[in-house]
Amino acid sequence: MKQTIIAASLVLATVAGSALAADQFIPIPSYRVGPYASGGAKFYGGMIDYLNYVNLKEGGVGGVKLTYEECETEYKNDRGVECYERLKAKNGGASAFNFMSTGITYAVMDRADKDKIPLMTMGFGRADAQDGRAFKYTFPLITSYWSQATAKIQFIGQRLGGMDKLRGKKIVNLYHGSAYGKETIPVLDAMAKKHGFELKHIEVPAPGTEQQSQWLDIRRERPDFVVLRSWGVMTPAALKSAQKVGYPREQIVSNWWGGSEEDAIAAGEAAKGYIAGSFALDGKQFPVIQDIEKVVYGAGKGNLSDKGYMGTVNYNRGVVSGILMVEAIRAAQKKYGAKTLSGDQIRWGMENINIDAKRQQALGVTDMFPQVRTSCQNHEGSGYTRFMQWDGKDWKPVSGWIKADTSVTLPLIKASVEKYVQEKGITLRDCNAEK
Amino acid sequence: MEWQFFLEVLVGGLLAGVMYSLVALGFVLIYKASGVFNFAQGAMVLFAALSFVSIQAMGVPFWLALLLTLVLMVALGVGIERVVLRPLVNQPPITLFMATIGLSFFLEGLAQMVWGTDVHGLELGIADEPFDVAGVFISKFDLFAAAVCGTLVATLALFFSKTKLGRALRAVADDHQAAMSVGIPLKHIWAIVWGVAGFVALVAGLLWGSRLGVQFALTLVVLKALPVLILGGFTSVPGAIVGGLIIGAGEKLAEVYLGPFLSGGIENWFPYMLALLFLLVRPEGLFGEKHIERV
Amino acid sequence: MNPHRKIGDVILQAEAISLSFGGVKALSNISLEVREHEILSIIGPNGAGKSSMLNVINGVYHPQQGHVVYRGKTRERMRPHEAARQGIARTFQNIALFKGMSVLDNIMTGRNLKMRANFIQQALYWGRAQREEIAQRAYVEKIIDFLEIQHIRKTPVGRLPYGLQKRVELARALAAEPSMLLLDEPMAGMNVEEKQDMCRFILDVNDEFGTTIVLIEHDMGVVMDISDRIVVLDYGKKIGDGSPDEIRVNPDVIAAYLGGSH
Amino acid sequence: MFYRESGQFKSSYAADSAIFTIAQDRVFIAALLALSFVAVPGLASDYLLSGILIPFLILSLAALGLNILTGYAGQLSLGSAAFMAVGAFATYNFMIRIPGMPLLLALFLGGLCAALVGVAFGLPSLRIKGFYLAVATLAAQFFIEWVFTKFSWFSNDSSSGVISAPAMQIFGYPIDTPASKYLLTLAIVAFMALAAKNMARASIGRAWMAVRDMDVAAEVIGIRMLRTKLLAFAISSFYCGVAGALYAFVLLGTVDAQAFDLHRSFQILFMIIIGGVGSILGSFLGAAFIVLLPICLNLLGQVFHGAISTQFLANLEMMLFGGLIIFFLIVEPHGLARLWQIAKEKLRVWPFPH
Repeated sequence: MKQTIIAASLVLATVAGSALAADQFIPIPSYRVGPYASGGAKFYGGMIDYLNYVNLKEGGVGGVKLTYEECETEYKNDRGVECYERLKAKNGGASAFNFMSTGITYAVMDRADKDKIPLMTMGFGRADAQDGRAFKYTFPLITSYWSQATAKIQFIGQRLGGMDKLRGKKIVNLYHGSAYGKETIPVLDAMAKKHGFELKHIEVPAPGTEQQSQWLDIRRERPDFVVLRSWGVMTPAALKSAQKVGYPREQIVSNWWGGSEEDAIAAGEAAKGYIAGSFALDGKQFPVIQDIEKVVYGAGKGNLSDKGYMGTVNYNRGVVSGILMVEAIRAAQKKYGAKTLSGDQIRWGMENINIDAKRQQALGVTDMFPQVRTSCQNHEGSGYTRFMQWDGKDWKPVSGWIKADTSVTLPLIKASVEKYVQEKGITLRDCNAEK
Repeated sequence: MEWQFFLEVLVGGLLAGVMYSLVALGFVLIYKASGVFNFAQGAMVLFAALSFVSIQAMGVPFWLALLLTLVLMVALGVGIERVVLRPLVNQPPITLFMATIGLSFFLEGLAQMVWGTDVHGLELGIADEPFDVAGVFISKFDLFAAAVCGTLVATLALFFSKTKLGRALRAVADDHQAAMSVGIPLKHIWAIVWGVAGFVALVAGLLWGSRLGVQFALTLVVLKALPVLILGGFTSVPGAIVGGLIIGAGEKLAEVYLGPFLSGGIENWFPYMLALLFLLVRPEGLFGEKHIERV
Repeated sequence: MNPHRKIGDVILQAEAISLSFGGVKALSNISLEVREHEILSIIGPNGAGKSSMLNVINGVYHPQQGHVVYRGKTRERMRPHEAARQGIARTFQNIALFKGMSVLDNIMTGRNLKMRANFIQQALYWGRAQREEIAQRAYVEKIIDFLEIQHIRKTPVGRLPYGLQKRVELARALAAEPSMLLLDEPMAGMNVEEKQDMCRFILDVNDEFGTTIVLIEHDMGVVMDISDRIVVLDYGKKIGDGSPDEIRVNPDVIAAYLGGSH
Repeated sequence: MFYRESGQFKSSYAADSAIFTIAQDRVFIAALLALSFVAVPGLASDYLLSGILIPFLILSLAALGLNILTGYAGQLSLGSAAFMAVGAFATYNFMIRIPGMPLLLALFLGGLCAALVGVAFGLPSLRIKGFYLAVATLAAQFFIEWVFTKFSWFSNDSSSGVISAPAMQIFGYPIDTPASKYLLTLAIVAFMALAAKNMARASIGRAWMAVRDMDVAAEVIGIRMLRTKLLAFAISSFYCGVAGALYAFVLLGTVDAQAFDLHRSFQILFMIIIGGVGSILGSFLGAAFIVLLPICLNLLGQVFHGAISTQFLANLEMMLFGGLIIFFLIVEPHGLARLWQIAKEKLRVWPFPH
């Protein structure tokens, strides 16, 4: 055993030796094998491509080159923790982690607090973490699960022709039988109460390969809409089962984990008409994607194994993650200067991201994702979700950006934060004092 | 309406059960002939489905792709027998079981390295619109799957009873020593069994692949086959079929009628509990032979 | 010849035992008695039901009809470990040693009944557990000396030759300090020299510890030599019961043996 | 030449039945303990402590638990992770629901709860054997996972079912740095490993092995099947339960039922088969192999950073992992512990093998 540890540390040493000074290090805890590899490879491909793009195009951020190192998490919590520990202090210290996994994020939250390294949980993770006073180092950027859930109901309202039309309607929440799946139950309950629709929660046991009985139940209930909170193989299985019982896919609305090409492709014909939310649109029409293709792939430095994946939902999400990371570094550099910054300084940057319409224009991302403006208290910075429909080949937007119903989410966040603060025995930050 | 719904759940469950049987069948074939609990069956299902869609994506027509995949799967089965299991012959069952777990990692890595991690759709040309029989909806696809499974079992049964090779296989299953002593080359037989298991994996891969999409999660269908195995017995082909039907119908009915009292989502553990309770009454499984211990 | 002559009362009575497996009759209506301190042999052709009889006596099989009375107590559906607790030990026709363990550990399992320390004391190897372990080890060493297997003490039993395995199995049974010992073909597959050793051990056990012995054996010479009494089974039926001299002249036995083999 | 027992004579049965009968072994183990208790916490980096050593120790403990059940008592189980979950959730609830509950007591009680559940799911083992039993233990795996996901009482009604571990302290000394967490884990694991070794060489261990090797013969010499098997389930689950609680509290700092899914059960089974079924040392070697191998492969892959596509490397890692498992089984089906033993025997006679 000792020999193996020595061998491991030797390898560690050689890898660490390749780092250069005066860089900004961005850890990439990717997953390229296992059940979620298909999305993970594209997401992290997009993120790495954007970092390389910034390096190639501008020579880094403010002259500080961006470096990165990958670590395979396989979407497993223990591997994620190992990757966090491996990368956190490397090459001058990690800027911020984006694990793309709720489980891993939960597992490293305490560590990140202690190490003062921000965690990007763009679109996922703890919804109450948008309160930066309690969760100093966690950033559910753009949209949290709760925000998305309220957006889903608002979207259904739009489809019905107004929120008042929801009254008396019936909606089924079909959720993955896991911590992730249960996360939105309280928000949906609150929305049901507010808008007077009937809500029924039906659980699909994980992993969700078998949903016959749930869909037979749905057919018997005859709901006006099915709100899908799915994950991995559960999405295509749901669509196939819906087809089997003759439930129209146009009335199924999923969150963004069920809204990538692979989710829909796997269901084949059965996916046509199906609707999913997203915080980043797909497609190659955005100038930033086209420029990455020209600059990064032109130089032969693209990360994707197949360039054809550019513009897929997951790839674009990865690019967005890269953009937010770089914008946070930019903001932090404005305050602390153009040098290698610490995790805590990046945290400040992440609390001061400001991507307004003008900045979106400059970045070439207009309409690709909503405007983002974070603060010490607001770690979400947006709360907008957009809905897309699968036409059999591509996702087509079928709504504008819908803002979260904060009248529902904020009280829930407040209650949850209070409980967290009490359990952990911490005090809230005073954001006014920090300004 | 209520009895219609009951029938729908029942029929749906039975047909889902057939799909479970299909996976369980692969286990039974190998266990029967060589006493190996082949955990890599799930990986083989993934490998088969992924190979098929990837070959098809190259523009190869359906039947040719099917044939090529079949050749590939049989070659894979034979190769596994030669490289992995032959050196481990005479090892305790748990070691062989472990080797097949190692094998499943290897195959999962290999499949994704060669064919990529992409999720593929797989259409077998059966539009899965429901079929209305006196108000009871029956899935066309599931009927088709049941027909395929029935044909497969019938073919295997014919193969086992009518061909010389099949009879040799049965002899091996009954008694390795006896089979050897009458001059049946055991190694060839095992290679053939693994080849046949590869073929069964292909059929299961195609049907499950078109149900869930061809993706890594296909390996998870194994979990649905295991309770079928304990219920039906590791060595019985009819056991795998009847076990599948009982498990399929049982879990659906339980989810719909028992689930609400237990707040739902019981489908994961219910089949295992059902099988467990059954085993307590009949430890040798549905069609297993009663084992008398002689001392 | 057998110098030890203190045969006592009947301690075990099997009364009208019938046993069958799925329609195949293994034993039909068999009664026999075992007396304290005697050496009783059960003989008969293969498939006569000899092993089944031993299995009935120590509770491995439960007869469909009839019952066993041991030291005045009638028992119904007794488990083998209860028989062990009452002082009945045995060896098996096909060696039933614990293959993954050493000779010493195998014999030590025979002492398990004598150990009283609970698992927590054992986990801490503390107090009673430690004292017991050492005390029982001392007893086991006596048996090891008695059976002359000192040199293989730490060897895994799987590596031993057949004859030695049989001897270790006897050692394990003896370690339990049984008052009745059931031996199922203890000399099968042995050469003459090994058989002589084994005979000597059996007689010594009977002599020194006064252990009652019920023996199944095919070697007629051995059986006639060491037995006090002999019971003959054929096709699950008892066809003879008496002293070696009586059995030698029993016409049914002669018919069964001579008719069977010639 | 250095590893010899010549000249070392045992003069009592106590000395002969000691755990380490050879002086060099005793020196080696003392040095290893000194190294791990004194040198490692001072010298090792945070990464080595919390990224490698703590998970290694915790999983070793779980492997030890499964080895008691599968390796010693011969009952194949695929539900170890479920018993880990019981330990984790029970410890959590003892901690938050009973004010002032000492950490070690909570861990112990958590293990006890796991033991009770283990006994309940061990009952079928009296009738079912081998792979049938293994698949039946999956019932425990799925049922327990479902209970913890479904009933939010266990996770203190947290909306997501994820619980965050409260701060830990022992006798007023806070356990919050990697070094202190490591020492806590090490102390518990070392103590429990010693206890396991003691049980394995005492009458209970012999009873387990007897049941494993030949159950009929075991019963005939007076071993009570019910008691012996259920005790194996109880103690094994206790070990798994404590390991689960440590996993949740020390390693992750949070628990959700998914951390203890079927994959974890399999992972632990791999450990004992690779390390050595029925060997205390094997549990550690197996855990080291399974924890370190993917990390080493991943790190080795980094050397080729940029040269080969990461996608390719990641899949190659998986193939190598599977391939190495098969390779080891073919080379030494009895696990790393046996290899170690063979090496030691060779070393005894080295350099004069005749």
